[in-house]
Amino acid sequence: MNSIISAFSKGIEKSGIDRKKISMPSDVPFNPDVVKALGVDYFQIPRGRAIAFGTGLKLGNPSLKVVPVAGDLMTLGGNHFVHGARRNMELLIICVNSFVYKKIAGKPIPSTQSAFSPYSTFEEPFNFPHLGNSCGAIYTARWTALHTEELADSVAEALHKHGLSVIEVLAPGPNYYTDIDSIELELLKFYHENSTIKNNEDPKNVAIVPDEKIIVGKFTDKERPTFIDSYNVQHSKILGDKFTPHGGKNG
Amino acid sequence: MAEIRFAGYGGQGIIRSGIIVGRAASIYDDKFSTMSQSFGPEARGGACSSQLVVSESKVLYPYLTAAGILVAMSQAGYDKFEPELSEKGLLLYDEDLVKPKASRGNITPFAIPATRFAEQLGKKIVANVVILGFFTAITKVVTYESMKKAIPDSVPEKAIDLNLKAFERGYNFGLEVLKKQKEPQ
Amino acid sequence: MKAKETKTKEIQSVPSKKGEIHPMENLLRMDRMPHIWCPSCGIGLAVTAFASALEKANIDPDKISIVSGIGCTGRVAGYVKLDSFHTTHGRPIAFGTGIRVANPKIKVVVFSGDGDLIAIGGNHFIHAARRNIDMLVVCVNNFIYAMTGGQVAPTTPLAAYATTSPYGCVEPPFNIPYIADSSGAVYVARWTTLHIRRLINSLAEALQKKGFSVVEVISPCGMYYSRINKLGDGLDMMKFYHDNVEIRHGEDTKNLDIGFQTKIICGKFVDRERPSYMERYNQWLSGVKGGSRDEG
Amino acid sequence: MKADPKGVLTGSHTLTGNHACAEGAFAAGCRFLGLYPIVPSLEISERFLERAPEVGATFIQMEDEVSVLAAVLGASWTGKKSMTVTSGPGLSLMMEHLGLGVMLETPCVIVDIQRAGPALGMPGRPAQGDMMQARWGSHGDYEIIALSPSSPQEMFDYTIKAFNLSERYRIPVALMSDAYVAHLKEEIVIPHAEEIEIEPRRYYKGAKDKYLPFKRDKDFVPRMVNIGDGYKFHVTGLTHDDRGYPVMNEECQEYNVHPLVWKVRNYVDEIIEVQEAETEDAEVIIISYGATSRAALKAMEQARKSGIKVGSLRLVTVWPFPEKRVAELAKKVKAFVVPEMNFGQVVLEVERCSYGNANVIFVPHGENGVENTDDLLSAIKQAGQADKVESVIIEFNKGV
Amino acid sequence: MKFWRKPLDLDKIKISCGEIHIFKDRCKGCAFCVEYCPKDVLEMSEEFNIKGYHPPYVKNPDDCLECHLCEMLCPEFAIFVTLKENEKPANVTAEKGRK
Amino acid sequence: MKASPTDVLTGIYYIDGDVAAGYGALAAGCKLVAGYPITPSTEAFEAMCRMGPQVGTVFIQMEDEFGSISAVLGAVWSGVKSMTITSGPGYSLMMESIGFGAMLETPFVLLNIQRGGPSTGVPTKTGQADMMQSRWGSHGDYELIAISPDSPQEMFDYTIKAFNLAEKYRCPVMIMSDECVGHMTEKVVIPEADKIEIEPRRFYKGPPEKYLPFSPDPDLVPKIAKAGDGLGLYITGRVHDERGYPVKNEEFKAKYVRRLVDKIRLNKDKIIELKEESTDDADVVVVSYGISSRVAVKGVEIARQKGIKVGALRLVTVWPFPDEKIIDLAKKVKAFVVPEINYGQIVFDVARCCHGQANVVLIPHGGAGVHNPLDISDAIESAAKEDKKIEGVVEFKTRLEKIVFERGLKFKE
Repeated sequence: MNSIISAFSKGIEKSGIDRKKISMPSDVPFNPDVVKALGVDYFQIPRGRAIAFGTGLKLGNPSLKVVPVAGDLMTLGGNHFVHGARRNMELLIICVNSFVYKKIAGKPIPSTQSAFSPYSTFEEPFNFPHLGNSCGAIYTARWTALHTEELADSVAEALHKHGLSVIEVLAPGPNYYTDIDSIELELLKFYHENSTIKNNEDPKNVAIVPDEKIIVGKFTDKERPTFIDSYNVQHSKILGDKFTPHGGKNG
Repeated sequence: MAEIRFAGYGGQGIIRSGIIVGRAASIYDDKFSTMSQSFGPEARGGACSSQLVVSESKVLYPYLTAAGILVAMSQAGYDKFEPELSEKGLLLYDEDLVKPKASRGNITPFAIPATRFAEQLGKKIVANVVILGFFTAITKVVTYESMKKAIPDSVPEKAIDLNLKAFERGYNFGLEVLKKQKEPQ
Repeated sequence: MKAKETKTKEIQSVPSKKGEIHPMENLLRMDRMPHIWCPSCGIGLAVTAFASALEKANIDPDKISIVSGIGCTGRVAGYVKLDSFHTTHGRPIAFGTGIRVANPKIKVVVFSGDGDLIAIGGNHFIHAARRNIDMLVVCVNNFIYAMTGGQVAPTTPLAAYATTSPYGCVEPPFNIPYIADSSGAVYVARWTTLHIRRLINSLAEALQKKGFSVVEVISPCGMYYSRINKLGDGLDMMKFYHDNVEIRHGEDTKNLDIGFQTKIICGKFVDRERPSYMERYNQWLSGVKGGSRDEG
Repeated sequence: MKADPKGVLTGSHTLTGNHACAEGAFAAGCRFLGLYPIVPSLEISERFLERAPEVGATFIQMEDEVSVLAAVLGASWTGKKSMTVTSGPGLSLMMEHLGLGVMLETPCVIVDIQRAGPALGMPGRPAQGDMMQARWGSHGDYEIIALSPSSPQEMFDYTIKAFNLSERYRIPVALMSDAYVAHLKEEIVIPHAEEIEIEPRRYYKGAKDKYLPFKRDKDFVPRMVNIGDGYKFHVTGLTHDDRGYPVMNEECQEYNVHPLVWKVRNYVDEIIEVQEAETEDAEVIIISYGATSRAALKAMEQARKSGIKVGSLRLVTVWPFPEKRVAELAKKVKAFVVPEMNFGQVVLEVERCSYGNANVIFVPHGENGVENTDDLLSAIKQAGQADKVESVIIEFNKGV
Repeated sequence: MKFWRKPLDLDKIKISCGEIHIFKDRCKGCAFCVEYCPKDVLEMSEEFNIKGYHPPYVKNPDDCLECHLCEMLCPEFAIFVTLKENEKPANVTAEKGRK
Repeated sequence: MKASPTDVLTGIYYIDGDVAAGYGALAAGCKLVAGYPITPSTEAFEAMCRMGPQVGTVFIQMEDEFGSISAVLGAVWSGVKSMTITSGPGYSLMMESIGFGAMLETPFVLLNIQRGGPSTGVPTKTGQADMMQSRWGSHGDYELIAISPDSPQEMFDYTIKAFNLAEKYRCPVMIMSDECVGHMTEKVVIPEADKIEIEPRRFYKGPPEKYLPFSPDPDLVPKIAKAGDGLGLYITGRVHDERGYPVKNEEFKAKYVRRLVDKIRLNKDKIIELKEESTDDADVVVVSYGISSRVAVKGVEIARQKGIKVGALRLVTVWPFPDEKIIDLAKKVKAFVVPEINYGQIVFDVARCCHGQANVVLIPHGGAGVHNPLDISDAIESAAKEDKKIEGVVEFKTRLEKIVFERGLKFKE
């Protein structure tokens, strides 16, 4: 988790965006000191609601950069994710994907502490970038927690995108309101060793399959009008002068 | 105090009828009026009715205790609400859509081919306004002038003329009916 | 109303004169007719298609359970004479999952609308597809929330009007087959209510499929969607389907977006095999204890 | 009916409250668990999953708590006794389907391991802040049964009781435990299967085409059938008549919903279980439930030693609330002392049912740990000294 | 039925002939059956049914070929088709093609 | 502070309660409305969608009720006033986030147009059975404010009041209306903007490094901030200290969660609004709220004609409950009669505060309609005649109950 945060911080640095304008609604508990170091506004939200909360933040004040961090996003918050992507709300979603895989590249992997994963052991996980892409996300990428440089670049790039961007980060993470105890280095290393970078791969093909290497990289990068843009355009068209545009691309 | 029920099926503008009369009464006639609606889940074709209480003082009980006037635009509406019409009540109905039973008590029935008139005017949808004209002439719960002011508030701008025409048609027909009724006596 | 000029007033119909009943009646709850759907609504057609498909697929009606949510289409469960559940808004898939997992002998059919399944139930939809729960989802898409009076739905095309988008919809709609495909559904098809024979065939095929099957049925809403958008009534919508539908089997699901009054691509898009939830479950179970359950 | 031996792990075991709950469920015949993991209820699911294959039970981990309860209701209609386990935030998400369960009169058990709230609160820390929520949390009118165990043995026993009540009255039953009891490890004794009484499901047995899903017996409880048995029934969350068909008018609302309340309110005497200790001569009675009743008993002993006549009334069934018993006792005693791990919930009921005959002293308990009886003892002393009945709840506050 | 080319065994082909049953009070007047009947057998009437809609009536009962499309396209389950016992030889109807 | 003239749609209208509430929210300066359509509250959301863009209020129809309320919470923390609109089933879904809002001391307004329940119940008809839910529906301990208007004009007025209370006490405020009021169309007068008093948000204005998001003022309410001001907010739904940092200590919990309930309990007198009528010399007092209170007046009139001394107490704010008022009245009157469109909710609180000094009669009603005024007058009459003290709530047997259960229900709608 710490490596993600430092990569994220580096990403903000690279993007040149004012930290004060960044809000992070998250269902992952962050240490207050970490937040202080990041210099952002942080909200710990009930599980799964980070994106919906972020939607409110962004709509209330379009000049904010909202970065929802989602721990077990794809369970409780799946709906907010697909709809956020459809609307193209301008959010950068960091999805910390920490579910327990049984096998990767044919090898059993060290298990995390929790006996539960967000999915039962015999279930197949989502192909997350593909799902995001199919709902309309304009930027999808996947990295592991050890691809810090790439992750930072991705964050910097995505922070400048107008629309819903999603970066999936594979990392052992906390679930269920428990605290972060330690990061299992072993697992991290394992992820790193068993992944291969394939930028611009069709998201259709990047499912995490038990016997194959994890494909990481940037998969989608396109343009679409954001919710606020189309809101303004459509209402100006119909209402004309009666309508005052709301926010706009950069607030 | 007048307690009025408009009954028909969804899509006939039953609720809008209630709103128009209520608006005429409370905004232009300066009385108190409360309109409440009841409808089934279906948008069209379901039983639909609106209840309107017009009073000189604040309306406390928002529903009808005994309907004094029933405006029936469907057989189902008539069958359902005729029994609650008070003995001295007035019954207004569309003669093509409602086949009334033998009248009871001192209920006075008044018939109008509202839907047919509306179809003649070009739009079946204004049948309710035709019947509102008829209603105004017969019941005098609201004044003709107030109704003429209330209708344009409640319909899209393009349709104002047609609606006013429909209203006149119903109103005049109502006056005729009243005249005819008086003649034999 | 399409009253044509004719002198004939007497209706030359032969209603049940030989004691015959409508062929659907043994599958429908006739004591609840007439149903609540508006004139020229397409949901009745979807029900007809489903009932016909049930006969065609030759499935024991006792072993089918139909679950609906809230909304116009949500009422389907109440009219079909099967073990039927009218549940809460958005949750029929979750409810059906419980039925299916607890008793794998029951085939679950979820019959509901776009707002129910894709808006509030979106999460259950994608997760059930991912798990590949063995059920057939019939999603009747009329582009709007009709039961509550015409609010914008996640399927309402861009710039279309609805009561909660009084100046035109600002959100792009979902491409339901695409999202079903990307979440892992094994059978995905889309038809309009006009393509009734193909719809029946497709539903019959999907009923026999093992795994999460989705059939999207584009249906006219003659009361709200077409009225607010000035598209005429249900019949005009049907005519529109007639003129603007293109059938392309096996089309890549990403090309299936529907715009406002644009071409609609219909067909069967996905038909694949994936181990279903119960298969994986049993596999896991056999690994644990040796014994395995029967897959219904 | 006796329990199915397959699920009964007869013998003496040392188990946590959570594990005992899972064993109780198996013994009661529960064969379906819908779950979504949440601290501090995890161990119940873990135990259930571990033992499910040998017992022949099924489970599913759903995507959220909303769908969990939906799945449990669906499973219950297939004939399997079903339950779910959760904690505060999860229970909040289940509120919608709690209402559906009531409306469809579907037997199921919801185990809530309470933790400190509101919102995320303090995961893993015990509290009793969901008591009112269990009773009033869903929209619309209904009655519900809630039990509150105070030890692992009771977790086992009352899980079985919860299932029995659930089948008997066709109603969701909440087992309101807390993180303290859930994680407490004690010895429990699981009897032989034939010693465990199980309430069978009340099935309809008549002609298939005559089945009416909501035709009530004399005790207002309708009979059930299973999906797939060919009854072709329809049920709906809308207000419905005996056939299960929606009828949406005032009369049917009365016809449908009033019995939902009656079927519990008219049978409170059968449902309610309280445990009394030394109430005969008591001047002060501690009313408690769940984990706090352990402290209550301890405080009672200590107070008795120092010469105060204290008794204890322990609510096993918190809902329906034992109005009559509290009213009777109120006439005999000076005061009730109510320790709760919240800021005043069940104490309001005690106040209501004492009809101005006794003081009600509320002790927001648990700030110093559940087993600490200091506050409670001081409150009892204070209660013993009062000479007139106050018209409000007296809140015990250390500072004062 | 109109044939592109007269089949050789035309006199042997028998065309099924349907009888249409309408529950007029179920009808909500959507006109799907009228619009999509391949043989224009049906037409909307002027009469109001109990709900105030114009139901269809069978204008050309002899043209029905028992294709069941009206039955399938009726959202109200208000119309269905049965097979008439006397099947007509094809050549009788061959002349009466769709206009 | 006065309302902004651009937000206020001054004029005389003939609109229903839903729409009036929507206009009220706009007048109160609500700048974001997030909703999900549910009968019978849709008209309010539709009205705001229609008028919102013209007064600079953004609307968004979220994917579900979880989304709506989360977006509202987010919007509040971004610095704007915000509300959501729902009805029974949607309200149940929002329970988790209502507790979250209370924990974060987020000022927002929720309009609940109650309908017949439980579950899907009777969507198009009225009910008052979510009253206890509004107080107790979320897990854990919290307090909030609930208001119950009884006419479209009040829907307008009290929506503004709701926003003002929310800002003043930094807590969720529920407008617990019902279908009958929501769909009741009456004349509504919207005054000029300078006649509308608006409570400004209590923003923190000191130096950023000194800001403590949960450090209370003397009235126990802390100052609020907004995201993006460089305050480095750390806001969590866990039990937190003044800084907002999570704590794991029971004592802290006692201190901070306690303040959540105390800030309402101790400010009760300022929050509660009641309407009393001839309670001074009354033998029987009718306690009611929302639409029932309007219908009750009719019953009271009938009872008065029979010479019974009957007063009426209307709870405009239902939560916090006016304990003291009932305790005082209980000493003076013979009985309370409580008509509610449910099978007993608020009546239990009335009974609680009576302390056995007055009898309590509940007139139940399952919903899908309002009380028959004759039931109310009969209940008043029999309560006035009763000389015995009765423990517990007496349930009055209504005409409807007799009809339904004595004649039996026919299987036809």
